[in-house]
Amino acid sequence: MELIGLLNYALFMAIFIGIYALLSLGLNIQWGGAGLFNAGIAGFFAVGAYTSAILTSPAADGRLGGYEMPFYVGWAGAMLAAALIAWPIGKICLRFRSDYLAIATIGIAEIIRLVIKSEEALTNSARGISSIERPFGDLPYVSSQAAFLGIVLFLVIAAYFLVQRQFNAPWGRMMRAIRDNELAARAMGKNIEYRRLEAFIFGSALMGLSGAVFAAFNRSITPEAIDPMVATFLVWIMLILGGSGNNKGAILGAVIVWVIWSVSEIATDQLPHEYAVKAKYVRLFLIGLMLQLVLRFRPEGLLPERTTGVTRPEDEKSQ
Amino acid sequence: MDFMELLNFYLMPGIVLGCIYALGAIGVTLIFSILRYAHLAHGDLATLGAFLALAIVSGFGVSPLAALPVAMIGTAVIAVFIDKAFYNHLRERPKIVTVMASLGIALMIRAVIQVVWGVDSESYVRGIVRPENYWGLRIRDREIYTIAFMIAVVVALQLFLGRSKWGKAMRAMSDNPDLALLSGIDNRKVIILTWLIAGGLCASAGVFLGLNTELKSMMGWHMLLPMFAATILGGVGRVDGAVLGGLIVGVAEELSVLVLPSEYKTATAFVILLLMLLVRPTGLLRGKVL
Amino acid sequence: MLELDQLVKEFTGFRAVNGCSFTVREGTITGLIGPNGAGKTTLFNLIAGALKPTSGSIRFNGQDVTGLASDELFHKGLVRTFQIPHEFHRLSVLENLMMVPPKQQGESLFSNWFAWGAVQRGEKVVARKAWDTLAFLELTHVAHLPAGHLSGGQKKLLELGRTMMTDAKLVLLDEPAAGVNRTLLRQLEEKILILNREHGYTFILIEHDMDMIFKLCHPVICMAEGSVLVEGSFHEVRNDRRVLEAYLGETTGDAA
Amino acid sequence: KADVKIGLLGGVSGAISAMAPSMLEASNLAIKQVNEQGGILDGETLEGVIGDSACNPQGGTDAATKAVNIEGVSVLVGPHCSGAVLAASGSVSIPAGITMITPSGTSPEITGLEDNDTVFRTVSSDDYQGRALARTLKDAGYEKVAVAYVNNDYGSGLANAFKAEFETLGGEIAGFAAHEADKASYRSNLAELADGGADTLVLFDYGDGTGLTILRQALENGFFEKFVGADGMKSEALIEELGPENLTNFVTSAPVGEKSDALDAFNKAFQADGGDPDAIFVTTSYDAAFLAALAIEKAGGDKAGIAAALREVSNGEGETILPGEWAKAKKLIAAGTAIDYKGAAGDQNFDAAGDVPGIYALFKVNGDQFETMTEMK
Amino acid sequence: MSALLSMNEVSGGYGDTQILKAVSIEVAPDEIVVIVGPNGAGKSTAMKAVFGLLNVRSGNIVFDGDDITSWAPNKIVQRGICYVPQVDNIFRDMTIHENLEMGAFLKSGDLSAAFDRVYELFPDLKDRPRTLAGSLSGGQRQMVAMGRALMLDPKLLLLDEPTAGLSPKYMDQIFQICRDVRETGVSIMLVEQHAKQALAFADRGYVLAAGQNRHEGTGEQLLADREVAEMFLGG
Ligand SMILES: Nc1ncnc2c1ncn2[C@@H]1O[C@H](COP(=O)(O)OP(=O)(O)OP(=O)(O)O)[C@@H](O)[C@H]1O
Ligand SMILES: Nc1ncnc2c1ncn2[C@@H]1O[C@H](COP(=O)(O)OP(=O)(O)OP(=O)(O)O)[C@@H](O)[C@H]1O
Ligand SMILES: [Mg+2]
Ligand SMILES: [Mg+2]
Repeated sequence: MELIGLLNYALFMAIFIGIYALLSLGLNIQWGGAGLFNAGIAGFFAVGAYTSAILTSPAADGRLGGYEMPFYVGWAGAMLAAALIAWPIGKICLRFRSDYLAIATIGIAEIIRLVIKSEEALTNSARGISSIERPFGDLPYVSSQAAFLGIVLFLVIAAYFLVQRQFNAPWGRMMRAIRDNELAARAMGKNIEYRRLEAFIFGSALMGLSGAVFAAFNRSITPEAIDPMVATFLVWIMLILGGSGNNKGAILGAVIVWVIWSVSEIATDQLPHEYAVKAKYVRLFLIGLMLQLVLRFRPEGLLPERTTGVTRPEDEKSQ
Repeated sequence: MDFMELLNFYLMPGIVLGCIYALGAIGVTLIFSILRYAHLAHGDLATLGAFLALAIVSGFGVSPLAALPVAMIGTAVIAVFIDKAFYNHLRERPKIVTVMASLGIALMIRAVIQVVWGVDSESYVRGIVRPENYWGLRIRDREIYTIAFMIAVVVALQLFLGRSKWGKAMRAMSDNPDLALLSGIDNRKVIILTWLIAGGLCASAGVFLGLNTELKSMMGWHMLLPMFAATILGGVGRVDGAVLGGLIVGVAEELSVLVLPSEYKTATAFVILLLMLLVRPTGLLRGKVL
Repeated sequence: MLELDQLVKEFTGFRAVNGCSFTVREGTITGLIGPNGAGKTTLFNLIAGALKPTSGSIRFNGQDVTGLASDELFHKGLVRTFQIPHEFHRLSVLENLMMVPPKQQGESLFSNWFAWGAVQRGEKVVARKAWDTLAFLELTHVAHLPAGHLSGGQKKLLELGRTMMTDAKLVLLDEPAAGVNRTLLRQLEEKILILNREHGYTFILIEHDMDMIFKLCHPVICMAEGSVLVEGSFHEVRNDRRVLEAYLGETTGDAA
Repeated sequence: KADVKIGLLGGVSGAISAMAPSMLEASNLAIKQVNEQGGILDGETLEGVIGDSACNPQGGTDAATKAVNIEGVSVLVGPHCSGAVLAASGSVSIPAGITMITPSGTSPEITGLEDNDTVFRTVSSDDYQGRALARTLKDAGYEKVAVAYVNNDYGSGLANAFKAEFETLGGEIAGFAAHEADKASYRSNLAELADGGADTLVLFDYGDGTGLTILRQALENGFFEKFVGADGMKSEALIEELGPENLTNFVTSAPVGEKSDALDAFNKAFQADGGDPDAIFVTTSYDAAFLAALAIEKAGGDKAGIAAALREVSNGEGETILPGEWAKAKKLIAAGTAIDYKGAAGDQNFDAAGDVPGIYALFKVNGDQFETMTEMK
Repeated sequence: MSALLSMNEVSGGYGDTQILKAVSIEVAPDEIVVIVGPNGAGKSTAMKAVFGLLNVRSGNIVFDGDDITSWAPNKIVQRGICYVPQVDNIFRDMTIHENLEMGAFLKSGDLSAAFDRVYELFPDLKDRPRTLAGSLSGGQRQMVAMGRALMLDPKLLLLDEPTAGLSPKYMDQIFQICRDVRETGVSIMLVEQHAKQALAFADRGYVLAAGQNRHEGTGEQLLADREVAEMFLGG
C-alpha cells in the first residue's frame, strides 16, 4: 500500500516534471538558443491548453467548443495555435533588445490571460473548461497514470532529441553567433529576423504542447493555472538552474525544482497547521535563498552551456 | 460627463497613481541604465518600505509622513545590503542572471513580510478620509502630499544627476563601467549611491501607495509591471521620462474604463507599452537604445 | 562592378557622406583614404547595407542594390570587415570562421532532423577550410579560445579571416592593418594579392597605412568631408596638394 | 494502531490565504472531537493531513496526489478554490476513486463534473447565493443597483446569477462590470458604475482584499449610498480598517447554519476551541470534515464505499446527529441504525450532483462585529 | 636613475590562463617607452597588469616608490597614472565635453585650463563639444580617449595603440603630442604597431613575444637589430 502510493506519487511527479520539461526545453530554444527573453511563457502555455480543451471537450452552453476530437488532434492543434500566436508576436517584438522583449512578452501574456478570463464565449471565462479528454483516462488509476507518463516521456524525449540536434548543428552555432553580435551576423549573411522567428515559434509550439498535456492530465483548465508565478517564473528558474543553452540542463532543472518544491512541502506539511501556514512563507523564502546560492556558486547552471561548441577529433587532425 | 467629474474621478486618481508609479519607475530606470538589469524585486522592496513605515506608525504613534523618511532610509540601507549580499558577485555574469536573482529576492522579501506582518490588509490610518472641496476640485491632503513629494524628488534628482560630480559619475558608469573605473571613479560607491537613491524612492512609492489605499503583502508586486511600463515609455535612463511614463500609465489606466471593459484595465499599461515599443522604442524622451 | 551615384547619408543635422560617386572595376583593389571622419566607414556601411542612404543609388553587378539589407548583399557576394572588430565573442575562434559560409545545410531545422548525415559531411568541409584559414593567420593556437579573449590585433585578423571563408566577389576591408603587427601585415598583403589575382576577388580597402596602400591599391580614392576629393594612381593622389594638407600632413609629405 | 487519515487541502498560500487558517481550524475541530470521543473505526486515531493547494490547479493536483498516494488518506476535504477542485478531482480523486468534499469550491462548474458520484460539497454553488441575494434585496425594496465583481470564478459566478435573478424579478441593473484584483485605484471604475444612476452598489469581492479597497474608495468619494456584499465581503478586516461608523449602510450575505441546534452546538464548541464561529466558511469546513469521518465509519474504512456511505449518513432519513455527537453516531452506526447528520451550515442533504442548497443570512455591522439581520430564502 | 615605474618579473593572466611570464619593464621619469611585439604577445595585458586589472601571480609593480601591485584602479589613477585602453575607450553616450570631464573626475576646482590644453591638441574636438562620442569616427574617438587621459595631468600615461586608425597626419601629431607631453614632465609608456615610427622617437623600447621579454634597448638599437626588424617590424 505504502509502496504503491509512493510509486503513484512518483508517477505523478514524473508527469509534472515532464510537463515542465517541455516548457523548459521550449524556453531553452528561445533563450538558450536564440537569446530571446520570453517572459510570457504562461501565455503560450495557456493558448495551448485552451486550444486543446476547446477541440477535445464535449459541448457546453455558451462557449465555443464541443468538437470532441481525439487528444492527438487537440495537442497538434495546441502546438499550431501557439505557433500561430507566436508568429505575429514575434514579428512585432523580436526587434527589441532582450529586456524589452521580456517586458513586451509579459504584457502579451497578461493580455492573453485577461482575454481568457473575460471572454466567456471563447473560454467560458473564469470558470474554465472541464471534462477534457485524457488519453488512457478510462484505465484504472495507476495504469492510467503510467500510460499517461509514457506519452509524456515520449514527448519529452522526442523534443529533447530534436532540440539537441538543432543545437549541435550549424543552426545552433549560427544562433549563438546571432546572440553574440547581431550586426556581424547580419553582415555574414544570416537572416536574423527569420532565424529568431523560427526559434521563437518552435519554442512557443513546445510550450503550447505542454499546456495541452497539462489540461489533458487535469481534465480541466482554469485561468488560475496560467498564473505567471507558476507558469513563467518557475520555468525560468528551472532553466537557469539547470543551465541555459544545455538541453540536459533544462530537463535536470525541471526535475530538481519540482522535486524540491514538492518535497519541501511534504516537510512543512508535517508541522502543526498554525505553523504550517507560516511555514509556507518560510518555504518560499528558502526557495528564493536556494536560487541565490545556486546563482552564487553555479551561476551558469548545474550543467553549463558549452560555450566553445563542438569540435570533433577529426577536425583536430585535419589541420 | 462634465469636466469636473472627469477631473475628480478619472484624472486626479490617475495622476496620484501616476506619481506613485513614477517614484518606483525612477528607481527602476536608474538601475536599468546604471547597473543594466531589470530589477524585479523593486515592487516588493516598495512593499517592504511601506510596512517599515507601518511598523513605525504603529510602534511610535507618529503620522505616516513622519515615518516616511525613516522608512526611506531603512529601505535604502536594506537595498544596499541586498546588493552587497546577492547581486554584487554576479556583476561579471550575463545580466539575466541578476534578473533571476532579483526575482528570488522578490520572493524572499515577500516571504519576510508575510511572516512578520501576515497577509491581511492593513492601513496607516483607520477609517476613511473624505476629500476637501476646492472650487469643485475634490482632493485629499494625502494626495497633495503625494504629488508634491514626487515633484520635489524629481527636481532634486535632476539637479543632482545633471550638475553634481557623482551624478555624472553615475551616468559614466552606466555608459562604460570599465572605463569609469579607469577614470578613477570608484564603481562601488556609484553602485551604493544608486541603490540608496533607488531604495529610498522605492520605499516612498510603497508608503504613498499604502497611504492612498491599503497595505498588502502583494501590493508592490502588482505595481511592478506598471512601473516597468512607465520606465520604458519614458525612455530608459531618463528620470523625467520615468515621471512622464508613470503619469501616462496611471492616467491611462483610469481612463481606460471609459473605452474598454473594466476587466481589461490592467492591460492598459501593456497596450500603451507595446504601442510605444512599436512606434518609438527609445521612449517618449529619447532614452538609451539598449 | 560597383557604381555609386551621388550617395548621401545624413545623420541628425550632419552629412557624413555628401554626394559621393565613383565606380569600382572588377578585379581591382581600390584604396580608400581620407582624414578621420571623412565618411569612409559610413560609406562602407551604406554599400554593405548596414545603413540606408538618405539619397543616391548603389549598383552592384548591374543590379540596383540600394537599401538592401546586409544579409541579402552577402548572398550576392559582398562581404565586409569592421573597423572596430565585431567578433562573436562567445564562439570559439574556429566557430567564428565556421559560421560564415552561406547556405550550410545544417542551418535548416529540417535537415538537422532528417538529413543528419549530409549535415555532418558539410561540417567537415567547412571545418577544413576554417583550419586552413587559421593556419594562415597564425591563429591556430587560439582556435578553441572564445573569440572575446583574443587580443585587439588578433580580432582584426579574425575579421579578415571571415572574408576568406566565402566565395566573395567584392570584399570591403575597413582598416585591416590597424593594430596588426607589421611582419604579419606583409603576409596579409601577399594573401590579399593572391585572392585578387588568382581568385578574382575585388577589394575596396580603407587604410591609413601608406605602405599598404602603395603596395596594393590601384586606383586610390581620397575622400574628405563626405565626398571624393581626388581619384587616381597612388602617386597622383599622394602628391596632390589638397591630400597632403588634409590627410597626410606636412611632415610625411616632405619626407616622401 | 494505524491512523486513519483525511486530507485537508487548504488554500494556505495564494488568493484566499487569509481565510484558510480558520477554515482549517474548523475542520480540525471535527477531527479532535472524533478522537476525543473514542476515535474512528476500532478506536483508531483520525488524523488530518494538511496540504497546500495554493488556490491554483498545479498546487491542487500536487497536494491531492500527495495526500492520496503518500499519506493514503481516505477522504479529501478541500481543496478550497474551485480551479484546484476541478483539476484535483479530474486528475487525482476521481481516477483514484477517493471521495472529495470541498467546503468552499463554489463554482457552478463543479456541479456538472462526471465524477462517479465522488465529488461533493458542503457549500452551495454560487448560483444559489447569487439568486438568494437577488430575491432578498428585491424584497427589501432595492430596485436599481450597480454590480461590481472581481473577475474570477467566484465573482463572476455570483454576479451572473444575481443579475439573472434580479432582472427576472423586475429589478434594474444599472451598471455591471468586472474588475481585476489588486489595482491601486478603482475610482474610475466606480465613477463609471455610478453613472448608471443606481444608489446601491452590489460588490462581489473579498473584504480583506480588493473589496476593501473598492469599498473604501466608494465611501471616501461619495459614490453610492448603500452597499451590499456577499460572503467574501463578510470580513473582520473591513470593520477594522474602515471603522463601523462608516459601514452603517453596508449589508452582506453569507452562508449560515439555519438558526438551529446544530449551529449552536458548533458555535459553542468552536468558541471553546478558540475559533471565531463567524469567520467565513468555517461551518462548511467543519461539516465537511465531520461528514467525512461519519462516512469512513459507516463504510467501515473501505475507501471505495465512502461515497455511498456519505450519502447514507446525510440523506435526511434516520436518527439525527448534530455537530460534535460523534460518540452517539458511532454507537448507532455500529448498531446498524440509519443516521442523518444535520450540519452547522445546514442539513447537508446532497442532491444528485453532490451539491447542497445553501442557507444564507443578511448581516449588518454592529459595533465591531457582524450581526444577522434577516434570514434569506 | 631610479625608475618611475618598474614591473619586476610580473607573471599573471586572466583566470587560469597564464599570459605574462616574468615580464620586466621599466620607465624612467621623463621617458617615452615603446612596447612592440606580435599580436597576442601580451602587450595590452602588461598594461592592464600595471593598472590592477589582472591577476598578478608573482612579481611586483612599483610606481614612484609605492608597491602598487593589485591596487584598485581608482587609487592608481589618484596616484598619477592614466590609461587609455586599446578598445572601448570612450563613454559613447556622453558628449565629447563630458568625456573629458570624466577624465578629470578626481580633480576638483577649475578645469578650464585642462580643457583648453586638450582642445588645443585636438582642434577637431573643439568644434563640436556637444556631440555624442559614440557617433564619432574611429580616429576621432581615439582623440577623445587621449584627451580624457590627459585631463588629469598624470605622471605616467599608458597608451595602448593610440595611433591605430588615425590618419598619417594625426599619427605624426600624436607622436608629437607624446613628445610635448613628455616635455611637461609626464612619462609615457605606449604600445605601438607602427613600430618603426614609434621606435624612432621613443627613448627606449621593449619587444615582447609570447608573454616574455625578448629584446630591449634604445629606439635606435632596436631599429638597427636585424632580427627584431625581421621578426617584429615587418622587415
Ligand atoms: N550614427 C551616427 N550618428 C551621427 N554621426 C555619425 C554617425 N556615424 C558617423 N557619424 C559621423 O560621420 C562622420 C564620418 O564618420 P566615419 O566613421 O565614416 O569616418 P571615417 O572616414 O571612417 O573615419 P576614420 O578614418 O577615423 O575611421 C564622423 O564625423 C562621425 O562623427
Ligand atoms: N580576457 C581574456 N581572457 C583570456 N585570455 C585573454 C583575454 N584577453 C586576452 N587574452 C589572451 O592573452 C593574450 C595576450 O593578449 P594581449 O591583448 O595582451 O595581446 P597584445 O600583445 O596586446 O596583442 P595586440 O597587438 O593584438 O593587441 C592573447 O593570446 C589573448 O588571446
Ligand atoms: Mg572609419
Ligand atoms: Mg593589444
